[in-house]
Amino acid sequence: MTSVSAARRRLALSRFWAEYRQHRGGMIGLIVLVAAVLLALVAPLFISEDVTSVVEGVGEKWAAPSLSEPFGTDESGRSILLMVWWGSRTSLLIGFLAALLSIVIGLVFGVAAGHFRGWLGAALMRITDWFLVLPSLVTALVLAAILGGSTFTIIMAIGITTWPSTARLIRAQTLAVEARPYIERSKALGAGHWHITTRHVLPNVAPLLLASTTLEVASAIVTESTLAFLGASSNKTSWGTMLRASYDFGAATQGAWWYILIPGLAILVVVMAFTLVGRALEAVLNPRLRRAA
Amino acid sequence: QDPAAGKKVFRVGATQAMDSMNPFLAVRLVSTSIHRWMYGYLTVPDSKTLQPSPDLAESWTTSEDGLTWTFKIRTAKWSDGQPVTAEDAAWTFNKMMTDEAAKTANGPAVENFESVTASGQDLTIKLKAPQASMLENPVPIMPKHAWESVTDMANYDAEKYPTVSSGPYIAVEHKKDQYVKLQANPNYWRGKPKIDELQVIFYDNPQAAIAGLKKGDIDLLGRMTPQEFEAIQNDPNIEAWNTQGRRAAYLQVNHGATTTDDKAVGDGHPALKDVKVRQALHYAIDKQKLVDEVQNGLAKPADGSIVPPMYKDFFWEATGEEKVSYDPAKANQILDDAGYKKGADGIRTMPDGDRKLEFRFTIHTETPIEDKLAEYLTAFFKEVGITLTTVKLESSKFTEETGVTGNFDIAISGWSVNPDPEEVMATHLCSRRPAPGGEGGGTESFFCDDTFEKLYQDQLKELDRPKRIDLLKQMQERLYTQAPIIAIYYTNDLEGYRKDRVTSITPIPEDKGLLYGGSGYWPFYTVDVKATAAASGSTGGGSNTGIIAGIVGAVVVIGVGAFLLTRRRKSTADERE
Amino acid sequence: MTETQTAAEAVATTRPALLEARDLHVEFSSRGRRARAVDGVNLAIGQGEIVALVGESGCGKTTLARTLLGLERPTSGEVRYDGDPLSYTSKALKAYRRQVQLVLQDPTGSLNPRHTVYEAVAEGPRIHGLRDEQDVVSTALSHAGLRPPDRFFLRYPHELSGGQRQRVVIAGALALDPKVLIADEPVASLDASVRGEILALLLRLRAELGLSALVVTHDLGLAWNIADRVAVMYLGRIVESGPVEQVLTAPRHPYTQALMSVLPESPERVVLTGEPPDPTRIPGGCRFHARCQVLASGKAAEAGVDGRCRTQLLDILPATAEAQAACYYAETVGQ
Amino acid sequence: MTTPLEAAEPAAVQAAGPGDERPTSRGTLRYALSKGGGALFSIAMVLVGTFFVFRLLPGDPVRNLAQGRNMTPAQLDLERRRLGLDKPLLDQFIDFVGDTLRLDLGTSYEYKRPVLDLIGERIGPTLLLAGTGLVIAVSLGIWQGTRAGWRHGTRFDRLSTGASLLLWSVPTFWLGLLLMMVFGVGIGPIPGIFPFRGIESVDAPDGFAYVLDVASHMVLPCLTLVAVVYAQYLLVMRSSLMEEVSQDYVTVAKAKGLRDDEVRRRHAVPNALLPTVTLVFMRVGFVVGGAVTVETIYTWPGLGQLFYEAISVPDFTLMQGTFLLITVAVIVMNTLADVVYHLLDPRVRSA
Amino acid sequence: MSLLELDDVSVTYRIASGEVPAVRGVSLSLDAGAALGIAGESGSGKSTVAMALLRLLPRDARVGGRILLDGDDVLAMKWGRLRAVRWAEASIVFQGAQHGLNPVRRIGDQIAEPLLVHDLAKPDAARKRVAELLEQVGLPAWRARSYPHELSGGQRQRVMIAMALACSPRLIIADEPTTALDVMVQAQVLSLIKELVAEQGISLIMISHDLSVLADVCDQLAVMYAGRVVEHGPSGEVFHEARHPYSRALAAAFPTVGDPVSRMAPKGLGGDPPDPMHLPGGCSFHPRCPVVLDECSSIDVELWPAGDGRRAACVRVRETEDAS
Ligand SMILES: Nc1ncnc2c1ncn2[C@@H]1O[C@H](COP(=O)(O)OP(=O)(O)OP(=O)(O)O)[C@@H](O)[C@H]1O
Ligand SMILES: Nc1ncnc2c1ncn2[C@@H]1O[C@H](COP(=O)(O)OP(=O)(O)OP(=O)(O)O)[C@@H](O)[C@H]1O
Ligand SMILES: [Mg+2]
Ligand SMILES: [Mg+2]
Repeated sequence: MTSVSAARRRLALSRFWAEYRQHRGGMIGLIVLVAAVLLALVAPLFISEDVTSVVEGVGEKWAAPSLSEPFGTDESGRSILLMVWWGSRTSLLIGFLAALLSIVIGLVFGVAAGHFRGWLGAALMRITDWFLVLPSLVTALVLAAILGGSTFTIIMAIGITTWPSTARLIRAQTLAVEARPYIERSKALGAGHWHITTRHVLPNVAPLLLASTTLEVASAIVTESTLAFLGASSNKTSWGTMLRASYDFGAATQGAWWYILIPGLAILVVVMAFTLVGRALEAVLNPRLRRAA
Repeated sequence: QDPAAGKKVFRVGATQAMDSMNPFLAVRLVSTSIHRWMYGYLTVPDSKTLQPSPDLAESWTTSEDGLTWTFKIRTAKWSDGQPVTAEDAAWTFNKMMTDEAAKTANGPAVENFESVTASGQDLTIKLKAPQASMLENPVPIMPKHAWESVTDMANYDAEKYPTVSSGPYIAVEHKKDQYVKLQANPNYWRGKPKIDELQVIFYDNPQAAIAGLKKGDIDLLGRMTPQEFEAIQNDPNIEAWNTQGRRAAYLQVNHGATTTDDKAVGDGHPALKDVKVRQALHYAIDKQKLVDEVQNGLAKPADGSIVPPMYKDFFWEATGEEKVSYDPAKANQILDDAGYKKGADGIRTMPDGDRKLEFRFTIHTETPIEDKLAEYLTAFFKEVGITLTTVKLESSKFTEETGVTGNFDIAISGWSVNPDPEEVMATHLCSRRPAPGGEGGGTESFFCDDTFEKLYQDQLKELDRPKRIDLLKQMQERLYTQAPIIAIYYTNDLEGYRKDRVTSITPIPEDKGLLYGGSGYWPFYTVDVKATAAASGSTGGGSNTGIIAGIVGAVVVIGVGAFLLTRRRKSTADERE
Repeated sequence: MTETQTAAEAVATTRPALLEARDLHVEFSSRGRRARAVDGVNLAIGQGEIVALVGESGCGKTTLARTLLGLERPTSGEVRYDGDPLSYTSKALKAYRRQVQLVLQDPTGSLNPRHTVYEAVAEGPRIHGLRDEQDVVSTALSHAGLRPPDRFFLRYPHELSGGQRQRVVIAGALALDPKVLIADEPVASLDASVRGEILALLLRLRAELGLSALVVTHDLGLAWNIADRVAVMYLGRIVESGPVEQVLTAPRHPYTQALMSVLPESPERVVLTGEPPDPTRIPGGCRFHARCQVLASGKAAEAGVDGRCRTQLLDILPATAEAQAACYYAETVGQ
Repeated sequence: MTTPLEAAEPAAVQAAGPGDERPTSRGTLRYALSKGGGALFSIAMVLVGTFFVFRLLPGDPVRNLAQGRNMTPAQLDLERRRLGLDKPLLDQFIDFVGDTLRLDLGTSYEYKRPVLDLIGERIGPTLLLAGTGLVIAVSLGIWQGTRAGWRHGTRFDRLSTGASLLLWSVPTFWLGLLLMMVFGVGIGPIPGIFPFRGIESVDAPDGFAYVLDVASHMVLPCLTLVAVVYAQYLLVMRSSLMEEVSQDYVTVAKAKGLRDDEVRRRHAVPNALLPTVTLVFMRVGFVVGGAVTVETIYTWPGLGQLFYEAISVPDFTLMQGTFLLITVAVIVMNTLADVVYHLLDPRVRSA
Repeated sequence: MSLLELDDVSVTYRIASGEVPAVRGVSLSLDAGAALGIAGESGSGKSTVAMALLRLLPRDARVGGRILLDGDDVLAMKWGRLRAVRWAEASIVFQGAQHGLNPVRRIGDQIAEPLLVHDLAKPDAARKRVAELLEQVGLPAWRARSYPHELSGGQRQRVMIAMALACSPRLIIADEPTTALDVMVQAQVLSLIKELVAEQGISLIMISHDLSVLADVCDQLAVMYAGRVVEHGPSGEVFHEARHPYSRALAAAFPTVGDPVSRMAPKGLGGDPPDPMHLPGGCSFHPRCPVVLDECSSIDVELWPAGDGRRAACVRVRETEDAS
């Protein structure tokens, strides 16, 4: 019977896929996203951290894009192409981890706030609301400034400032699920909190969570770059720190447009891809939106 | 209608804004510079030799024991017409000696003062101990009559215009974080400057400042990084000004940090206590490469110590045997001989144990150049079997760890040296080490060396300049050989100004000297610029672009309106379900 | 109360009450006011008995049903099962819920759209850790009329018709082998054509498994279709109860009479006026007096009970099987 | 860009706000009071949070204050006493709260001036920039969102949604830099006509010309801010309107014989606007974030720049003061938005 | 001539996974002042027919056939004309009163809106008319200032009816006006509708799945199954002696209280409702039909005459009629 249910699951998946495929933006985004993640993953097979090392940078400084150096070089003669490639690892890593953190906190708070009525839920909601109104970039900046700008703190700062919106989303969804009669039925069958949250609520919020995660990753990547640009990050090479460097070393006044444009475009393309995928997922998975669309 | 028409206006860009117009409080470089242009000091560095020369103090005498100094204050006028007297100077110093808040900016300058008195134009300063650098006093003399009434110095912002000044310029307007406008002081004792107005315009964003210079929004910009300098180097309208600078960059090595009671503090690597290791490190650094790659060639590799070559008198350079030049083989040799054996992984270990030679290199956050430096040093040290990992600290933390708690191995450091090197030398005295309670004294190296101490004490008392110079050079030599610090290069002073606007400007020192980055007001006193033509040039640009922007705005509004109208009409026409 | 007892009634009275509500009160605070949703109810369901609970919207039917299931805690009074008062520790509740099961109005909503039929039916056995899950599920499904059961195992709710879904819900309840089924408007959201099928199923379950049931509804036709006894509820209280034949053919309480009269086939229509009942504002006297057509027409005054109707609180009806009505007028005129 | 999620999230979920279980259950005054109480609680939490977070600071506050200058132990002690740092933590906290309530936000390490004064000087330009930006962004976003949502799937919809998604994905600072390069400095044939430093020229003229001067300085920063912010308003309005369009009352309105644009103007848009506008104001925090970046790039003498300076020095009292102010302002705005929404929407307003 | 005539009307929804033939060739007519009831289970296409009458279907619905309102083809009308027809000549009371009212506008304004839109009254007059209308549906005039959420479900449904009456239309389409309402309220609304139709001579199309309700209010009944009308005739006859097995099942679903036949004997119809995308061949009812014949799975049924003014789509009907 398990094989049959696996087949059912496959069928559901293929149905989902068929619907997802209708979203052109989502497909484009997915292709870009998969390509970006794959490239980041395989980068160590082709290049190493050395591409970001100024000591190894042997090329001409400030070289404009050419055949040999398609994206030009930076102030130390390092290849922008290779740096963007290597930097994608940091940017994506921070994006994913920060989103993960945000999602995990958001999920726990959201589900708990939605599931437990009474003072516990109300208190959790208050906390969420409180975090929600905090201006996130400003708070992240303060946190990064106070805790220092290591990769870990940047992830923390982004995660801590972005989870409330996830929590609200999850809570709204949890409330919606818990208002469904099958929860009542489940209770009448003798189910406890754990059974209800894990068997009914979680599977129901999971798809939304997926959509929300992709959007979170996108926003985390942008936030990381902004923090790096505002000098709150002392990370290894990421797209944000590259832009910061282009700014520090005066790429604009040097006329080195490629140094500003390429990492920025990398952010733009990847973030856009995540956003498109997230929106497409949401459109497919969120019946409310599906009805409207 | 253009208020600037026909006037000679000189606009200086600054990438820092004024922290305070009150000289007792202001510490930022831009503020002290502007105060230099506004107020008289006892002395001013000579425009040719940089030796102290008369400013408000016309002449001075010293008692035998070097403890009593008498300055004769020049007959001059404050910009409001009141005479400048010794009373003003005495008030200024006494204020600083009695009011904690007034010490904020230049407290140490009066630390050694016993008493300051005035009679007529004579100012008498009694010292607690001899002090050869007495003539380098960094305190602007403030007008007693205008400042006497200030009671709460800590919260006085001195935003009263025009200011009462005795220097070449009077501040007439200050828009916070935007600009300061200074006007030529007609009462200045050397005579009114050639220009009418001096504007200091602040940029948060150095790139914007460079763009402003290129565009002609400002006429001069100093303190550029090598990369910024490269950006203006080939601009036909800009004179790129590249001279030897005041700054020495060096590595601070934790050779066993101690407090003033000689107790060890911090967690420095034990290997660094060995002068051999420090010397080996010195041999392992390719300073020329650092200059080329990190400073884009716009610096001079350091073969001396902390006094840069710009100060010809005081500059000391190692020669012969003593000179350490890049030689990794020799570095390896020294380490091998001293018993630091390489392990299987190529990393050396301590002779008497298995602790590896793995050092931390502490730099500041947000200083891209230091990042680069760190990468090169890591590569250099790897050659001699030493691992270096970079630690980035935010500035106050940095100061604490490298100056008080001693939690570092090697740290980046640097000092902009004044014409008299006494202060920078003092940063390596025993007494500057942190007190046992953890209070810092401002040491730059935790150095505590008897020879060095003695030389310092001697030079304090030595009022004969050539002899004193010799003593100071010996101190530099000591620092060089003991290597508590390792000087790596002297950065050039990089500036640029608009050739098409500035007709003449004299650097300080006059021979290949500095402009904005220099000491004293000389370049800004001597500068001459073309008069602004009516409604032209970039000064008028504001209103021009204003009109353009206004027109653009109107067009946009009309466009949007028209678009909306047509849409409305269309939507009524093709109405659907 | 001199009528002869029907067969069913005779059985009912001799049977001991399996599930019983004793002087049950349930209150909510809503808009800062107290809503007495259930305001003193005595109700007993005997072994193998089907009781219909009818009344208009908001009168507290669902609340009563939920309280009987232990999903809501009474403010006062108690629920007794098999003679013992219900304990609200989570362990006791869990055990209790093997005995008493719930079927809701909306079968579509009662099934998690992500669970297959098998999972939906197996949920109860899994929670209670029953063995031979698959057997249990198969049996429950066939009892609920979904045969052969394994054909339905892997279907998702959206692949079933409304009637089939309600059968799955019922099967889910049966899987725990309960003694009592509480069905809250079990057919209200179903199509008219499948309604009869589900009701027939309930009757069959009683016959085959000896199941007792409380069916909550506002449809008197339904009560007529399947119930042994009917209880009419108004504003948190049961105002009339008794064997279906007796109550529905000769209603004694004016409220029951009004409910009967709005059935399409009834000759004369009594449409009650006035505000719909509000449990935060329960009037004094007889709680129905403000809308009572008997009082309004002056018949109560003729019988001389109008004063009592307006001011004097009525006693709570006891949980007996005989026909009874909480009405001064009915008392007076009926005797 | 901070949280792209918001716009994608159905507006109604958000708009219902906290306590959305039974929104109809309280009177407006009660609601406002409870909201106000909630805001006070939030502000109290901000105070507590700020106090403790800023106690996590690396290093010794007095030494930070000295900024590496040479101070004798006696001086340091004196300073410590002056700042009350020798007292126990609880007393310090009480002092901190008391001072803050008296609007004494301390003295800036860097400027040696009361933080409140510094903030006072900077608040005007920020209000000007953020206010103008917000007005433009909101009107643009709502207008385009309406058009796109009403006729979703059309080319206008695809274009504007695409453009807004693109702008949404752009890091603010990067856009600012590009705009500065292109329209400030000038690139190729494009002349750099717009000033990109500060709020006014150094030799600003008087009168109307001054207004024009400031306006011209506002063009680039405003453009940057608007470009990044308006996208989310567009998306929110779009989805909110799409939600309304599928409601039955819209069909009823059509059945009543209303013209298409009457249905839109009279029914759909006002209903969609309510949650959207509230959401817009609930998201002021986002605008504030944008303002920090934009002000930094364009040397705009506002709060954002002050905050950035405080961070980069770092000047912790200034940072703490600006952070407190910004946060409290955002909380107050949120609460106002909540209450105004409550007033405007009869659904949640109690009879 | 009849007021409304539906001639072979069909509606197909296009959705991602294909086409849904929701209505398949419905022909009906309604005389002025008459009341027609449409019954049928969920998904049988009742609402779709109602919406098609005023061309209110969403864009992805394709409508075929002719809908003549006073001889004018609604499907071919110009927009201006259609707008004039909407509400002024035919108005709709929708299924679910909760959502048919704009939640943020006062109900008075909403009732007056069609008057103003169709230029039937100046604002002052409109206000008076609103008061009148509210009175007519049994609500106090001051209720005009209320918002929808301040009213109960029954009151909202009354407002919807008042709104439908605003322009004194000749036809009112009431789509399940009483489902989701309480028994008591249901009775109130039904008697209101009955009264209005009788007094003002308005034609009525009423949709419900409860045959007994329709039989009570309407003169004529049409029973729909899977997008088709399967039985049509005078209401009393259809309800009491339905010719089509489906109609019979529908009628039996609601027992008469007191009728000993139905006591402890609920009646129902087995099988599943049809999926409009995969309709069975032949008579679409044959898989559930209790009296199915072999030919039913292949034969094309249509509405055959079934006695006096009656039609039914059942082979057995044709056979008995043929026989007689
Ligand atoms: N959780 C709750 N909080 C506050 N009030 C409640 C709650 N649940 C029910 N009520 C109120 O109690 C009263 C009885 O509600 P209940 O749901 O039991 O009625 P009902 O008879 O089942 O009505 P319906 O036929 O509409 O289902 C109602 O007025 C309702 O508003
Ligand atoms: N917008 C739509 N898009 C696609 N299919 C639709 C749409 N609206 C209705 N349908 C389908 O058309 C068929 C008829 O629907 P309709 O709403 O007319 O049924 P109904 O008889 O009114 O049912 P109910 O009693 O549930 O209101 C159904 O199968 C339904 O799924
Ligand atoms: Mg209920
Ligand atoms: Mg319908």
